[in-house]
Amino acid sequence: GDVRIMWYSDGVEGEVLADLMKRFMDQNPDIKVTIDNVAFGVIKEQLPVQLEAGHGPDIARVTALKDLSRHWLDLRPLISDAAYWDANFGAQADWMRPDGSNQISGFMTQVTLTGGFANKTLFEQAGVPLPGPDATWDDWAAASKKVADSQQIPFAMALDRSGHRITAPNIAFGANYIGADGKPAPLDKGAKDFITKFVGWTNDGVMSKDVWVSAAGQTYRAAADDFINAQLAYYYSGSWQIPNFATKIGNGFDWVATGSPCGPAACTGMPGGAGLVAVKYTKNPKDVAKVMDYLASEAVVKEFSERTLFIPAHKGILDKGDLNFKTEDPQVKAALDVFVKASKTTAPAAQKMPGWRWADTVYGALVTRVAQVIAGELPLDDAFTRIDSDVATKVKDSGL
Amino acid sequence: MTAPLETASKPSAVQHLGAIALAPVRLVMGLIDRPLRALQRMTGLSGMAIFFLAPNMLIFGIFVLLPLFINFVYSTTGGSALFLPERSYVGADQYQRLFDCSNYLDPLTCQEDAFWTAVSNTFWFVVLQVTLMIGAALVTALILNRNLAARSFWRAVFFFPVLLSPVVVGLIWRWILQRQGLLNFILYPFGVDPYTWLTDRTWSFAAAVGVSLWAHMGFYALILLAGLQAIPKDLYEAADMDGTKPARVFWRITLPLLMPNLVVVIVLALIRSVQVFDEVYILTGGGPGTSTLFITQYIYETGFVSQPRNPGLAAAASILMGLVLVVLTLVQLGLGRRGEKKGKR
Amino acid sequence: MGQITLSNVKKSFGNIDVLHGINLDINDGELVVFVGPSGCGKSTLLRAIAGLEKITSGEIAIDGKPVNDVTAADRGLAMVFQSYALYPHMSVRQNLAFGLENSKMPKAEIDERITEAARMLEIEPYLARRPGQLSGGQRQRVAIGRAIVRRPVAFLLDEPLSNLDAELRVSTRAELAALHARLSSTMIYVTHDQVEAMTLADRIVVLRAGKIEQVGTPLELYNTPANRFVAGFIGAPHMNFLEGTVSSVQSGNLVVALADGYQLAIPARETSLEQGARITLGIRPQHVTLGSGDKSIQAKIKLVEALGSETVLHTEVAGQKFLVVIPGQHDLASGTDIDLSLSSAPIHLFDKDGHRI
Amino acid sequence: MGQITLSNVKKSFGNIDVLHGINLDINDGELVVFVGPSGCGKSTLLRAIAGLEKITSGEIAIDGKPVNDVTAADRGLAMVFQSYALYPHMSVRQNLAFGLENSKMPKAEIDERITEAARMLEIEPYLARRPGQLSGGQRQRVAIGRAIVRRPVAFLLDEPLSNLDAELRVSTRAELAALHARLSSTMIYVTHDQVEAMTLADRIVVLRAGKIEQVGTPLELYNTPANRFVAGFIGAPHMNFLEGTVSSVQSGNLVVALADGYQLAIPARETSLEQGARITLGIRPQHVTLGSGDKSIQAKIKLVEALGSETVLHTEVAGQKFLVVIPGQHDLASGTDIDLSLSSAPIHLFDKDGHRI
Amino acid sequence: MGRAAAFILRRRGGKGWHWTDIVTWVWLIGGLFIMFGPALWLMFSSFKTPAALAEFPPSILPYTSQQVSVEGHDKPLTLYDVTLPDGTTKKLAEVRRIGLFSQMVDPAKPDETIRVNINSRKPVQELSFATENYTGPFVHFDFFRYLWNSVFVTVMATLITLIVNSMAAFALSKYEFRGRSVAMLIILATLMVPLSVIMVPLYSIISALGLFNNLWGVILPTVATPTGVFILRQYMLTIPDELIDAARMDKASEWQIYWRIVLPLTAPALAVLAIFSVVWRWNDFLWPLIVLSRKELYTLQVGLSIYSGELNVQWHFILAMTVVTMIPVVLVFIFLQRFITTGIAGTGLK
Ligand SMILES: Nc1ncnc2c1ncn2[C@@H]1O[C@H](COP(=O)(O)OP(=O)(O)OP(=O)(O)O)[C@@H](O)[C@H]1O
Ligand SMILES: Nc1ncnc2c1ncn2[C@@H]1O[C@H](COP(=O)(O)OP(=O)(O)OP(=O)(O)O)[C@@H](O)[C@H]1O
Ligand SMILES: [Mg+2]
Ligand SMILES: [Mg+2]
Repeated sequence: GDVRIMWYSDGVEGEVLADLMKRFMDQNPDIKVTIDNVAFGVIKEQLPVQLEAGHGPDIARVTALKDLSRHWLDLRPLISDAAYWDANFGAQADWMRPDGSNQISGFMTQVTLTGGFANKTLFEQAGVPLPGPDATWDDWAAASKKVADSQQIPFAMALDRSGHRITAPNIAFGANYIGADGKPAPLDKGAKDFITKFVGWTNDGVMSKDVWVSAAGQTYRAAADDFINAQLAYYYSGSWQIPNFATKIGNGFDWVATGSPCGPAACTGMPGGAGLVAVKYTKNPKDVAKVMDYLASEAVVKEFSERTLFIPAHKGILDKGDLNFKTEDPQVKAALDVFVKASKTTAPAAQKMPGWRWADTVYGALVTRVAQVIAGELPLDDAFTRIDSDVATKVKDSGL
Repeated sequence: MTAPLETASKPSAVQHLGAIALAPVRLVMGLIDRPLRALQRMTGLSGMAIFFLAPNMLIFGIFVLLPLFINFVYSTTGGSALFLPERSYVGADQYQRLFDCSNYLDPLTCQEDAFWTAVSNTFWFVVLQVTLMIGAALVTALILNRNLAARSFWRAVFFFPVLLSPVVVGLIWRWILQRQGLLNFILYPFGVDPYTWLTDRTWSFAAAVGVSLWAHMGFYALILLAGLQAIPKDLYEAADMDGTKPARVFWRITLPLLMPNLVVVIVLALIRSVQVFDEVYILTGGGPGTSTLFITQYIYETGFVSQPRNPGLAAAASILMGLVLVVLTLVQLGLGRRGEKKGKR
Repeated sequence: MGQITLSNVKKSFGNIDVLHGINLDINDGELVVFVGPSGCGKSTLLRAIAGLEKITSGEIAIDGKPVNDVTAADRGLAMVFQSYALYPHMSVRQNLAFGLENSKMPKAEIDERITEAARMLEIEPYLARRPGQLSGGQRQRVAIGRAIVRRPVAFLLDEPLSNLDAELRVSTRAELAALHARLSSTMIYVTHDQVEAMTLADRIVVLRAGKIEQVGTPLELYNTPANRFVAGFIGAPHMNFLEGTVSSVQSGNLVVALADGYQLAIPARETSLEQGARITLGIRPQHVTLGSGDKSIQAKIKLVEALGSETVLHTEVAGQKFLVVIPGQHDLASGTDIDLSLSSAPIHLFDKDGHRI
Repeated sequence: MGQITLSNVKKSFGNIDVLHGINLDINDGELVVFVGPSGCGKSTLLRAIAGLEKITSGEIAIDGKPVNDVTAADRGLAMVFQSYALYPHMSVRQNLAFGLENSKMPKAEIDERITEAARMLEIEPYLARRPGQLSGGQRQRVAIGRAIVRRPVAFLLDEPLSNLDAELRVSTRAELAALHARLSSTMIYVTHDQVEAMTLADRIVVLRAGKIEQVGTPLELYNTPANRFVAGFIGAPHMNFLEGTVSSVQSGNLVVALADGYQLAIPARETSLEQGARITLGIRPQHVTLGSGDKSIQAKIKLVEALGSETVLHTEVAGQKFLVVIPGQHDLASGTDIDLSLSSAPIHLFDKDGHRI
Repeated sequence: MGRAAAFILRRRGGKGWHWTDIVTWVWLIGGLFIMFGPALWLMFSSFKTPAALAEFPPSILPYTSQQVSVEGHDKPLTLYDVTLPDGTTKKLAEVRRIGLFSQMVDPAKPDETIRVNINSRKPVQELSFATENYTGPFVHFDFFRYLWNSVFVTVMATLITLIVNSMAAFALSKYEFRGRSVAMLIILATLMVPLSVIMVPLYSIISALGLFNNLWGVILPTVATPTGVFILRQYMLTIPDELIDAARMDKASEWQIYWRIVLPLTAPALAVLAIFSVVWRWNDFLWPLIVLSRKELYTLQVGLSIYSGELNVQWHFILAMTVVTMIPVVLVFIFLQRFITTGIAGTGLK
């Protein structure tokens, strides 16, 4: 029968998938797979509407995995080898299933991890050594500042305008958003500490203010372009930037991935990523399971990851460590290796976030309010109370 | 009297094509005529009025009015579910929440501080943008209406931005205005230091106004241009004979007779500036801080982006916005009605 | 101050030639009437003088200064448009005031002039109305009013009285004449009304298909039309034309044979007519009397039109149409034969090209 | 087929009353001319009959059927608008064809009718042009053409010839008369032209300020006007009125004293006039002759207008304006005193309310 | 030349520069830069590689570094202008860069490597058009299918819009009937509703009508645009009622009056609305995105949107496709704008 996949792309992954599916259809002539390429906006805003109406594709690549989990199909009875799935994708299975079930909804096409990038050339030119793997946020701030001062660049560091991004250092500083009842807890000391420090940095000109003030509300803004143009010494973003840097920086300068700087509590990045899930409104669950089985098979996952430069979620592949990313740029390989390594040291608090229902709620409140503080519209203390009350209201609104 | 046979309006190739294309239309129109004549006999002129109005109203009712009504129902419900049956009735709670303020002049004292910030930003935006828009569109239309060489080229120049999608508009201007953008690049040789236009509250607001002006001015200019064409030429001749200065011709002849079309422009400009979103969202994202956060962005974020969504609150905000617009438009039309009557021959 | 000179003025719309080289001198303070058949170019010429229509070639000069490149607004003339061209969005009062306000006239004087013009044109009751709420004749009067309040150096009036009733037309005509006398401004006046043309004009210009046929005082044109066209055009009902051939030329006398053998002796001026030449006799309907006599012809009545003060007989003379106007009311039946006497009629002679002999 | 009955038709625009109860029967095939001063409601009445203007009260019936609620398109009339109202986006030919296409006439017949009308109105050369490219008179002819190609049961013509030159006017008038005779369709004709009214009309309706003053045949109105208004309105130039008082009433004779003591004896019909009653004498300018005699008065010439075929003397008699029309051209200077003889003049008498005695 | 200049610089009336002439030309030239400049820049930018797009400061024209093939190296090398320590400048090709220094060769003497500080070299730029921005999408997506869908939606929606709106506008401008002001008011009131607000209810209605994943589901909700009714109605108000009277006397039915008299005389406003409708429908994005979730049904704008990912937007493709998709609307504009200048309604009257 027909299987439709709703897919968005940040880079070449759409073409790779199309390639793989062509191969699949050659092997399974009875199944016709159609890939509906869409903008990420469609996945984020329109797919929920469709799903609630009981429409939707058969398979979709989604990031709001937990939020929409009640629409996912349980593949467990349909796939050929549930044990293989549990073994290799079990770590993230909880991110995409309704709380309290053991459903297999799908698998992560890619896991991402937040982390930093340094402009090695700038550091060299400034004669400042790159801080080591265990360097703290303060170390990086100090080093970058030196570089910025000597190289006359506008800002030393930047951190994407995103609640997800800022949560990584928050956790490193000991934050825990999750209350005892599983609902959001008020901001704790760890979070407040880092946010205070962060706001201080933006005021001092260490941290780029532009990216945070250049939007209102929860809008995502990245500082990647500044990094690409050598306007930043240090940029905290995530693994997904690697292909982007590879094409846009070229050999303009040397850059390195540094993993996540440490805080008092941990040295951790934030995991995330997109998952491929089956939708329960499908008319051909069997065929869907076949497609999913194929895409989740070790060889396919490996090929997919190698060609897209994505970090796979597949435990077996990661453990083997024989990924051979298809790139000629040694910097890319090195960077990917850094992230693959870092993914193994992610703090448990960070690991829990993607599977936590209220994560986006907290992220949203954080971004909105911290940005207002940086823009000078709100005192920091007010922001903390506002964040707490915003989150509380949302929880109340949802009627749960 | 020997007037030669008509050669002045020899049909051009385009007209020929047009005639061929029109032939089937003629036929169809002719065919419908007979039943419609019967209808007209039966119902009289007012019946025909209803007939002409009906198709529009039908489509309109189904695809605009009905959703609007549903939207109102939304505003009385709570929860994050998108579809009505799954939502709970909360009465006027959402409205109450929007109006929960201890001091209406200071948005930060409100429960929904973002809403009130957006309201005040939108207000100033509308005031500024609409005045400038009407002025600019009018000047452009007047100039394009002159006997210029290469008229179509100039028209295209001013209309061109309208062809661009808001996303592209926002993008181009962000690239122009950002710290290392084209503008700073161009200004640098003139001794202007690179400036971060978009992270300065005043400048980014001005940019939001300017860019939306840039993007939509051609639209209004075109409406006015068509309106200018409808003014009988002999009135200008009469004014010329009366020794009227161009400025006075404009104020006393052009403007009053343009009134029906000017009303369109004023009303549409007003409504669309209240609804401003896409290009500004791409351009400034509402920043810096919340200085260019407008109502539609608030509605969009509340209803679609934030987790969990709050469609009820978004609907309530949109209903409030609609109400304000209705009032404003009625005022406009009240003023315009006089003009309309005036324009009649 | 109001002398207008046209030198070889030509005008075409696309490839339609409308004016074929007009030469005309209009003196300061003169009242010139343009007459001519519908579509002959009167309005176009007026608009060209006004500066509303760019002429194709030639020159227009006002007071000796060429004005080809001067805009209408700067020529300082006033015009009554054939189509009125009233400002639809202004009240009658505003329509009248508009031109005056342009020249920054004090309000009191504007009011005074409007009051005067409104009284003169009998439009006082409508001053507050919009043109759309007026009758055709009322609109036309507003159009006239708009021109006269301006008191310009020259007026251009394009059939300004065509939609007025007889009484109003007479009075307005008289007012215009008085105005002309008082302001001594030049006036160019287009009309189709014979009475208007004859009574108002200092000189009449007869146009035909974009060319001037004759220029002269009204009685000059009436009594000595330069050609058959002018003869037929001036005078209502139009002059009768009888085609004939010269059958004998005696000193001081010309005998003309009409179509069916009638012979008519005409006292002729010195003439170079040959015997047998084709000739046209022109006789005005008013100069024919009933009754047989010296120079009489027989006619058959085709139609009788009683106008009250006079009776128009449509007759046939020698197979040609022949109009007779006799004063008073007469009980004549169509179909009867009557005798017409030409003894007191001045007879106009035209050669075969239509030129006056 | 074309009988139109108006019963107590009233029309107001807002609070402006325009028609005050019009009662009129127009017979099938009749040609009725509406005359009246500018703004008296002629066009409004015509538009009401056409169905373009909703009447405020009263009833309009065509062929006995009330048509108050019938739309203009279904009344089957044709109209020539005072403002022409040509379709600006259509060529002249299309303007003419439009009405015929609406009644699904075969193409060949449409062409034939257009050709005929165009020939008749002399607009063949302009068939391909748009109205905007025509002269005023040409537009007016197209407007007439648009009505006549339709051959409707009734024509409504609102000053259809006002912008045509004299010659064309005469010929078009004749064509209209012929058309009327041929189609025997009802015609309602509004005009300000005396000659048109007198020659075309079966009956003339004189309107004044929204009321009918008199209805009758042209000569009826001319010879026995019902009141001073009609008397003044019919006939050009208008009738002279002399105010006076009855100074003595003798059997068969009435002596009237004019303002400055003149005494005028008038043969009077049976009359109930008292001595001392205020009275108006009406004398048509054409009925006055020069020279002293039986009934003569003295006049002072104020202005002489030479029309060619006749001369109009504006004089003053007993301090009142007095017009005299004498045939031919005369060399009279204004300011001279002349004697006028009224011996052959029919004298109309009107009482102080203006009613005919 | 002189005549051409005189033609182009035609001025009001006769001789001399009137102030309005000056304003006109200032406005036009200013407009050329401000209105057209950015658009032109967009056009050039669509030929830039992703790297060049992200480059600061931006260039106006699409430049890339010049490459040379040098003997002994498999791949072409990038050419640089190098300031040598002795102050002379030379064109050298870069073999590789190590840290702050780069190894360079003179293409003429490929054997000799020179060590150069990276700050004293500058890439040699040349004009180059990245046509792959244009060709790429043709490979990625089913361009002609999307084009057809777009054309279908645009043409149908525009036609229906014009007909339905002009009929309504006719009724609202030329008839007196009960409920007229109410109808007008409703239409105006709904002008105020942004689509995003009624999206969810509208979506329910579309699904209920079975128009989901159907091009008509995109077309229908847009055709009763209040804007169109409003524009047309206001324009029709300026058409003299007397022409309609004349048509009624000519036995025209109301339908004929509508389409033979009123429609042609509304041509300028119809042209305006047609242009708008085409632009709107062609650029429509949000709504088709919701209704059309299958790629066979995608319109160009929806197809184009696939380059917007979560974390990365492939602007080079988007710009190139924006330019491509703009071509038809520009043509439509150029064709239709001529009808805007045909205002003749008044000329049929005296
Ligand atoms: N729309 C209107 N509103 C108010 N008054 C009007 C309107 N239309 C016409 N009138 C008035 O009604 C009266 C009659 O107008 P109508 O057009 O019938 O006159 P008419 O007899 O045709 O005059 P004319 O000979 O000048 O054409 C006029 O006094 C005019 O001012
Ligand atoms: N815009 C135009 N295009 C083409 N021909 C035109 C145009 N305007 C006028 N004409 C023609 O020029 C000629 C002269 O027109 P004009 O208006 O001057 O005539 P007129 O003498 O005023 O006639 P009328 O007495 O009918 O008003 C006419 O034959 C007319 O058809
Ligand atoms: Mg004319
Ligand atoms: Mg009238």
